[in-house]
Amino acid sequence: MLLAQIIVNGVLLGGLYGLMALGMALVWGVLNIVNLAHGAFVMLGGYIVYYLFTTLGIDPLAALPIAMALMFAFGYLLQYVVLNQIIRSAMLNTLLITFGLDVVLTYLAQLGFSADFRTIAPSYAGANFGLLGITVPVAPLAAFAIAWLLAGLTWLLLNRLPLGRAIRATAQNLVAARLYGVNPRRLYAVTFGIGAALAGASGGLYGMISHLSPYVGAPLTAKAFVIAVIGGLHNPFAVVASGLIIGIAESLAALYVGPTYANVISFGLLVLILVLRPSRALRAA
Amino acid sequence: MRPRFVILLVAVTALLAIVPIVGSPVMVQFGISTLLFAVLAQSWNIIGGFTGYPSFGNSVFYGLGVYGTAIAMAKFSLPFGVGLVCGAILAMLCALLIGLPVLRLRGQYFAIATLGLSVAMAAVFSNIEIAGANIGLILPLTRADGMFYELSLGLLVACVLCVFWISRSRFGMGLIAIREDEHAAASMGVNTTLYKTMALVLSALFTSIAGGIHAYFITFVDPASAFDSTLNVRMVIMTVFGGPGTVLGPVVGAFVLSAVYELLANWISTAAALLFGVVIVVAVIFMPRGIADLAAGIRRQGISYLLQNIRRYRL
Amino acid sequence: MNASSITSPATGMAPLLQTQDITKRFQGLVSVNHVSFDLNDGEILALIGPNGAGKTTLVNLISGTLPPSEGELRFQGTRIDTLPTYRRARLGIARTFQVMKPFRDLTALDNVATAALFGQRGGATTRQAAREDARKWLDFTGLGHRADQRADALGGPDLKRLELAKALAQRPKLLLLDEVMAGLNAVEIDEVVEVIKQIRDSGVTILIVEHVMKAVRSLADRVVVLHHGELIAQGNAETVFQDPRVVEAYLGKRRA
Amino acid sequence: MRYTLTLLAALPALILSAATLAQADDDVITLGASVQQTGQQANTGRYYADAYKLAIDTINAKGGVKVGDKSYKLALKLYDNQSDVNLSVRQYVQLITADKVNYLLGPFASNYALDDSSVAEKYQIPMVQGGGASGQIYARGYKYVFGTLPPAEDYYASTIDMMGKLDPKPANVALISADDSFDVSVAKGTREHLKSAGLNIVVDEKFAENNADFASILSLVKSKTPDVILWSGHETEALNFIRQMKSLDVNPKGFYAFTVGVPTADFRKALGNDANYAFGMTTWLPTDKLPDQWFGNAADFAKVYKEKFGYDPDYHAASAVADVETYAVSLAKAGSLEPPKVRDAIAAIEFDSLYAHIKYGENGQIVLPQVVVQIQNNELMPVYSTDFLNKPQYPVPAWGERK
Repeated sequence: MLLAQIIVNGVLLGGLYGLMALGMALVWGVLNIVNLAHGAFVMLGGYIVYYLFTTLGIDPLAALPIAMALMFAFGYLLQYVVLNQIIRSAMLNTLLITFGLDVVLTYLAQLGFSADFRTIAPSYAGANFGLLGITVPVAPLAAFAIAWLLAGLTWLLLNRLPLGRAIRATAQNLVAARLYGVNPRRLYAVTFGIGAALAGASGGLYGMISHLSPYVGAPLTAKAFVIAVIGGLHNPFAVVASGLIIGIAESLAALYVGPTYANVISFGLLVLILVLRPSRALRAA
Repeated sequence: MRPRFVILLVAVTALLAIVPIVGSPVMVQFGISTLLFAVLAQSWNIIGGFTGYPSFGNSVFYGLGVYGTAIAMAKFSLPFGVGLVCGAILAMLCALLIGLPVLRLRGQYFAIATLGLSVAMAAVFSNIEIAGANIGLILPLTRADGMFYELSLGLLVACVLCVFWISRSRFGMGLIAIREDEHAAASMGVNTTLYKTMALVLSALFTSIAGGIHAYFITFVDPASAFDSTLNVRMVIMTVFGGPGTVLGPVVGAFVLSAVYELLANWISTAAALLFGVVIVVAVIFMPRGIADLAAGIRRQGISYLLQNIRRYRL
Repeated sequence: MNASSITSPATGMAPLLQTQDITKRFQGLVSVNHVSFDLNDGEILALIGPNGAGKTTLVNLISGTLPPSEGELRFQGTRIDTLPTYRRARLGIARTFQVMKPFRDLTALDNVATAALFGQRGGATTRQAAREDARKWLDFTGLGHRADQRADALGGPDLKRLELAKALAQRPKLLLLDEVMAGLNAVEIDEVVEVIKQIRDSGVTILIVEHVMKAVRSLADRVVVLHHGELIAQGNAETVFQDPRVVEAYLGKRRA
Repeated sequence: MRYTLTLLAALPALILSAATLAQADDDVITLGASVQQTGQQANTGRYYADAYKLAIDTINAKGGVKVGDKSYKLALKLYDNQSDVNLSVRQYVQLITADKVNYLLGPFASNYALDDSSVAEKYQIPMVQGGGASGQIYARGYKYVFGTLPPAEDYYASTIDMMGKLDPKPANVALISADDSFDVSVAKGTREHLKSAGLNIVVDEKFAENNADFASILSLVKSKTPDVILWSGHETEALNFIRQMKSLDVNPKGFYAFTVGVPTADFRKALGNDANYAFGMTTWLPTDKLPDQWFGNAADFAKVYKEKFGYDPDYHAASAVADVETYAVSLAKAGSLEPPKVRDAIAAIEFDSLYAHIKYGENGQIVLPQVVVQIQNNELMPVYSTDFLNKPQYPVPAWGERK
């Protein structure tokens, strides 16, 4: 029974991890930007939902789309105004500039929101129900469902809409993208905006399950990074699924090896996959 | 290299060397940290700048240097010098062992794999008894900041000379060939596996000694500070800021960024982080090839160099 | 159908390179299928065939960029198919890449100087000496006037010349040229043909992969034809071009 | 071009040397500190920054400090270390050598105190710090370092003492701690206290610092049905722990207690009603039973503090005030500004402050009992120190049975 409970915990946690990685994988795969400020986007999304809930009384789940829209606008502008200026320079430079953005956003968040801890706590945040002797918490379950929903929407967007085809073409080749008659600057901005919106959604859910402070971003960036690598950068479902793998692996490791090894397990898994599947690694070279 | 330039470099080094005699303790303090950062950036430059492998495992070598020295001194009461050697050997062995599998990966995948190793290493050290587990290790207090300063300077000089040699040698040309195109390098006769591993081992050597010096200087080590992956991020940033794959770029990058950070922290205090971030963002936009290229570019074409950079790399 | 090893009819000496039943599969797809042929000391052998015939794969197998799935490679009588790429280069096998691989951040001179530092054993050991060698090879390939430009500033034809100069700077015994004439105009092709003849005359054995038939006719001592990974004909140029299977391979390709 | 490079390299050194002009005022005694005003630890660091300021202003308003027959005003030189340990070390050197402060106050957190106190010892300038409790700080034989937080090893001593007097008496304990230096010390001491009290440890787990997920540990705890959970870590983690306890419906039969968070207003606010019933500990409560020479008493202090900074002080702030007051008292006793004399005076003093009765032990660390506290109906209630102060809500009701 304990084992079953642990696996359920891992699956639910993994869904949220997967959602966090979704935006990062999209941006990485299409724009070749490893966005070190991704965790900061998650944090910002969390604060948007927090304030919508506490000041306007909008239910956090209903506030998610609003947060996503705001984060989309934010991401769009950031890419259009700043990141497009350097997008063609070396990969390390995009790493550097997003690191700088992370520092700036974190600082501004402390200025604007203070260093106080916040939680998004609607009445159902701590609720749970029993199922075959397993306790299923409601909020992570919602996060899990929303993760798959958004993965599905992202998949539809990329594979069924003209905009998505243009985005995927851009990932292959910039010249091809022009054939779709879309201005690549806008297209890049839209893609980055979608990435930011997905981060924003996961931030709202994260605030419901965990807590918010200006500093929650960095470890989440690292987590999203790992999952994006394991899941590959091109299939949203694979990204969420690899979130589940990490979630389950960490939960099991926490129980059977010791909680201090949870990180070792996820990163160890990552190194193992990379070394055993060098073909994939070489393709990215 | 022009003789006048050599003389200038020697003069600057000599000036730096007399800082503990003529300068204030604050400058010595700042100097130790900056010189060590320059060593870390320069070491990263060997594997990241010359060879083109963006390592995030250098914080592992740093941590091993810290712990090698700390364990030797705190647990076995060995002298500092022996501790440094222990740390260096530990780090170089580690570079050799992890280098062989991990150096098969390229680009971002190499980066993330090495990041994984650094996280794993921190967890290992926080669980082993001889490393003091999580409680950390305490080293004897020494009132010899001058010595730490001169050691750091000496290490930096050695490191820069080593990189200078690399930049002029067959070995270095091989590393650059690997960075530019690994297949072409191999088909040209470069033993890529050996060269990459050598580069990582050299990088580990200098990084770990810097770690050892810092451990004794700060007198307290624990896993969180020894295997801090943000330290690795700073190595990358300083190198990229200064100019990766150049001999003096990383050193200048480390000096400038440390000075900016320090001055901001002491003058405007709490807004320092904000400005630090802004400086980095602006630097990437206007000088994406680092200070080394900025200096050349400004001389060549004046201020229009900055705008040309944007035109060149924007979408 | 697969010709077995033939000793050189021209000289009677042991061949410089022997490929024996060499095969390469990619996840079930056979790219090179039991190919055997010899390359004699001092000759120019042209490797031709329609697109996708496996020519570049074969070059990759010889240079070591890819490991073979089956078969043997001998260079000067010793097995090399298990040696890593760099060891083969040290023995004296140099190549150019069809998809050019210049060192973009370096000047043309340093590109070639790097090659001079490595390549076959016994070359330059200092950067100074390597640069002197490099200048010589840049002049030889007609790139001397652009020696100090960065490779990423060079255009297509100049990059082809750079590839060639890099390969030559390795002082090879065997030179593998993978479509060095693609994209050149008629005048440039004639220049390159002359250069290749001079290289051969200096004693270098050459395997040339080429689509430009005019060049093949004027250069090749022998021709080997690949189709769908299989060797379908070999011999001197005139004979091979009249071979019905070869005609079919090319015409069939054209019809499709 | 390369000349420019070298000039750039030399520039920071020049700027720094210009920046380090010393200044010394005749009738001012300057206390120096570097604390976390931004970055990861800013949330707790602010207690120190604010309390130092308030204490110094208040002492000055009451006439300052009399040393020998001369009156001095106190001044504060404060740096923000941005939650960067290495920067804090350099800032302490700067405080001593460039800013020429007279004495030092401490940063927040044990790992900072460990490194920064080495600077104090190196330059033989006294440091009184109220932010680091790890025994490691005092295990090095330093002469110039004093601390107003009691040893980490004894944090749970009073809680375990209380467990012996509860009805029904708990028997099985789950011990959960973070893996950093301070919390490992807490866990080590707690294990010994539990053993001598004859209690069983049914779960003993360590979690990684900055961890946000406790689902596995909680599921394990749930399956072992302990009577009590004793938890040691950082505030954000405590917050996550409680939220996940609720969502996974984990209910120890007796109670659950935390080393941090519970006495902090911000923590209670973030959790709302879910904070109720949680046990915690504090070395300090804002009562009028703690008289103070400058503030009147602890309750008055808390009022002034809240008015001035807009949030309630907790033991961090009180401990920081005690650090400043330590200097005020010992300077008067020492009758001299010489650091060694002041150091000896600090080692010998004994006085009542709004924080506690201050007397430093042989190694420099204060010995104080922790008061067990519980959040009852959104209010912080002291429950037990050497005997019950208020009735605890015990046993704690299950999550489902709360209204």
